[in-house]
Amino acid sequence: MAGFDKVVSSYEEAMAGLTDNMTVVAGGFGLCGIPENLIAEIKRKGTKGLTLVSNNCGVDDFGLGILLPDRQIKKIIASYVGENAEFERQMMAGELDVELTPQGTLAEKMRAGGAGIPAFFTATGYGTPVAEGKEERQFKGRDYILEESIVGDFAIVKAWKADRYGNLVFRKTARNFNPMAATAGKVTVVEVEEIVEPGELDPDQIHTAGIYVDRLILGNFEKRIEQRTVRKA
Amino acid sequence: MAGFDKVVSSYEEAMAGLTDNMTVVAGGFGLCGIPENLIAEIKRKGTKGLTLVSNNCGVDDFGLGILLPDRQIKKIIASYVGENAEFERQMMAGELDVELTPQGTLAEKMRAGGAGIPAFFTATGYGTPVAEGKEERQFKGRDYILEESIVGDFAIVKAWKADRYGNLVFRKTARNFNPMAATAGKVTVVEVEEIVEPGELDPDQIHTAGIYVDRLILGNFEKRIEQRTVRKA
Amino acid sequence: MALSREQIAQRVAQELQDGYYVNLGIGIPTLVANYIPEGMEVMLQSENGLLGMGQFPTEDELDADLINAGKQTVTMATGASIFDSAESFAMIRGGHVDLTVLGAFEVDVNGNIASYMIPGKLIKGMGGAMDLVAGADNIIVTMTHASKHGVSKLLSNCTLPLTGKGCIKKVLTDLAFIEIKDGKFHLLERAPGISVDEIVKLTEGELVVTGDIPEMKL
Amino acid sequence: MALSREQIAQRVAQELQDGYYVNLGIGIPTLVANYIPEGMEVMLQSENGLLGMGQFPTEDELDADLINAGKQTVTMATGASIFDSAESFAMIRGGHVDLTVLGAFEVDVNGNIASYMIPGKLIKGMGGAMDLVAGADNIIVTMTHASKHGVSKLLSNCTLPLTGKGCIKKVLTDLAFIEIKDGKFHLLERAPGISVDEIVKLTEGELVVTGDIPEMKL
Repeated sequence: MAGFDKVVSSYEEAMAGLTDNMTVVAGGFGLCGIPENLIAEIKRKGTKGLTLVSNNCGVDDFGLGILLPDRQIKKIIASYVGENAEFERQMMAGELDVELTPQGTLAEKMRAGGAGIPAFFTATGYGTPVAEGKEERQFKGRDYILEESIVGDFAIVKAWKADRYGNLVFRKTARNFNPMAATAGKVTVVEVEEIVEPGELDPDQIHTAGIYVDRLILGNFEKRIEQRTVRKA
Repeated sequence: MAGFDKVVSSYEEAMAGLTDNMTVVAGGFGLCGIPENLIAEIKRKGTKGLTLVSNNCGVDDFGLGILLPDRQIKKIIASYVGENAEFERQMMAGELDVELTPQGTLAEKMRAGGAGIPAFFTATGYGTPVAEGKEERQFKGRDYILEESIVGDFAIVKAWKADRYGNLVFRKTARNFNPMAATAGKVTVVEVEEIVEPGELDPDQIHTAGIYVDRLILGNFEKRIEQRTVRKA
Repeated sequence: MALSREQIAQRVAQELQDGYYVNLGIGIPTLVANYIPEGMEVMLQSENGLLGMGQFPTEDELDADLINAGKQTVTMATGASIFDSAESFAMIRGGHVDLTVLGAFEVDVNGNIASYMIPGKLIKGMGGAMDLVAGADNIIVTMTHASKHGVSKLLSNCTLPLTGKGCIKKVLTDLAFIEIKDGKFHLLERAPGISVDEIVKLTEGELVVTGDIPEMKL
Repeated sequence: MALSREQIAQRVAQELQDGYYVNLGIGIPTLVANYIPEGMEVMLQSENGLLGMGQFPTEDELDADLINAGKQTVTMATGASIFDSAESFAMIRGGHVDLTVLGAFEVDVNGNIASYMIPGKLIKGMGGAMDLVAGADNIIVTMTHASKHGVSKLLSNCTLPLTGKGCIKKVLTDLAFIEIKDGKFHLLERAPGISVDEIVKLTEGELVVTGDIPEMKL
């Protein structure tokens, strides 16, 4: 299959071209729906000086947290960064630059980046530390701040199913930031649990169109659960 | 069923509360995916002085065009308004105020209205008549203009299927502006071809969540085709 | 006696209405789900992309792909829908959620709220809290009225970095139900057995007490 | 001889590459789909919300819910996807479409394009054209080089209201293939049998002619 076939056969190939000091936009919320094998490949490559854009930074030994011990992350743009001792140490020691961004603003910055919108106004963060250095303006008597969009050199994404053209379907709350991340990378790399032939996915039910996807790889996933809460049957 | 049941049984009830001089945001592209019976109900009610926000204005005897003979429309915000003789007459006579808006900007204005974003920058329209009176600004060396969002008093929407909670599924290109319109009405009214019970739609495959929908009605649709193009089998 | 966490949740639950879409923050707000009045339907929004959050899963139902904003495994209620984070916050920022309940460190008479950061201590981030307070019209803040050392959390001016400015109108503490308007706290109800004097003593910001203040009914 | 509409489309099709996502405007651009080189895969974006537009339907396939941006009934190609208008223009505005082909009334040496409005005549609107020219890096404008009365459409300055400013780099007319850079037109190719002189005569804006100008191969 030529043309639109996005499938690559190795993680090395999937992350080829990622070099030091690049910006990487990542999908996932906590450990749910994270591109765990693409992250592991970044660790293996040893790429350094990265700016990461992700809602969270994983835990000590899983997710983006595994990039901390070798100091691969220079800066992270995230909304919530608890649950990680090494992260805390590096941040307190000033070794890691953390730009805290409200979760909705972060999602919208990724979407805007992918959609060619350089900046938008939002009420979120007005009058708070988030507003520092940002333009403030009233519309219809309400106060807003101006937020700029984000585009990464790479976007790393976890989807559930894809066809070979890179049309993606996500599953349950593993969707989260993944569809926006997919639009916001100059190179977008996606790992999935299942790859089907073009035409097998219902066109009405595709969450992310293949036009955003540059490379696609079939992975095996641990899918670690961060807060295992159950009730008796 | 209490609480989240959005189903109403008459078109009169569906459009109750619509009064003169209100703003109505409508889904549809050409005659595809238009809320044809909700439009017919507005004609029946005889509501006047309306501002309509819709990509097009129908044709002489179908779609929003049927609101023209009784002069129900004061102003229309649209991207393309051909194919309608009475429209042309009213516009040329200065009886109808037409605000031409690029199609992508129009879609984004509706989305932003529903998403609590009062304004955004876009390159679309920079240096053209659309930019007149709008703020211009450079980001990373490129020129953009500031566009404000739209919220309507009512939004009228056509979906394919819904559950009683107002969770919506659209079909093929009849989706178009409908999902954005659904978010951009203070009161959102949706007509559909089929209503199912809550739980029957796959939560992963719902296009518009019921939270946006105030009223839901089961309709019969003519679905007129504007440009019938076929090939030999 | 001061309200327990469960009792705070119970009182908040009385503010629910049939057909409400509600976002419950982590901690006490989460407990509100246990006190939804019988016969009333409420749909819970979880900002990681789920409308219609159900109860915790059984071992058999456990699914790593289905969590709430607190990263706990959950299930979906009948009629639930799933969406991405941009859409989730479009819903929140656009004011489509009927009621938001969340915790705080401090609130003040101008409706300011501080809830995400204590300078000098570890900074974990605001998550979705800034979006929630900026987007919702109808917010209830749940918190203890004062610290263990008797330092009021209802202030003339918040001392901690703000989560949102001028956005809080209702506060339910372990001692009182308070409305914020015109730059003042207004005492609406007191916890059973708690006197107005006790509340006044533990409220640093200006507190208006008009007429007899009823006890909460739980 | 001046190119026919079909020949213009044929020459544009030579600019396609395997794996390109392409948006074809109404008119001549639509005809490009008929000349996609064999063995090459190209996916057509229709801005009303379809990526992977197929051919016209048979009577049996006819579906009122499936149209293109020209409001014609169409089908879907294998691997197509459907999305809403905001998403469709996110795709376009975000620069994700590889090639856009559209018609125009005028272009000028600064890459300005006028294509949607003739003052005094009926104003139908810009549809998606302003978004397409602002969002795409790679645009080919197809048009006749001059009016029937010999008035050039390749100008020093557009006279009609603009659709976009400084966004056009390639123009294919019935007489020539022209690149726009550094505030000038540059003649790349001429239609078979058309002389450089004829093109110069019908080009009002400054036209750079460097060396021998090859004839187009069709």
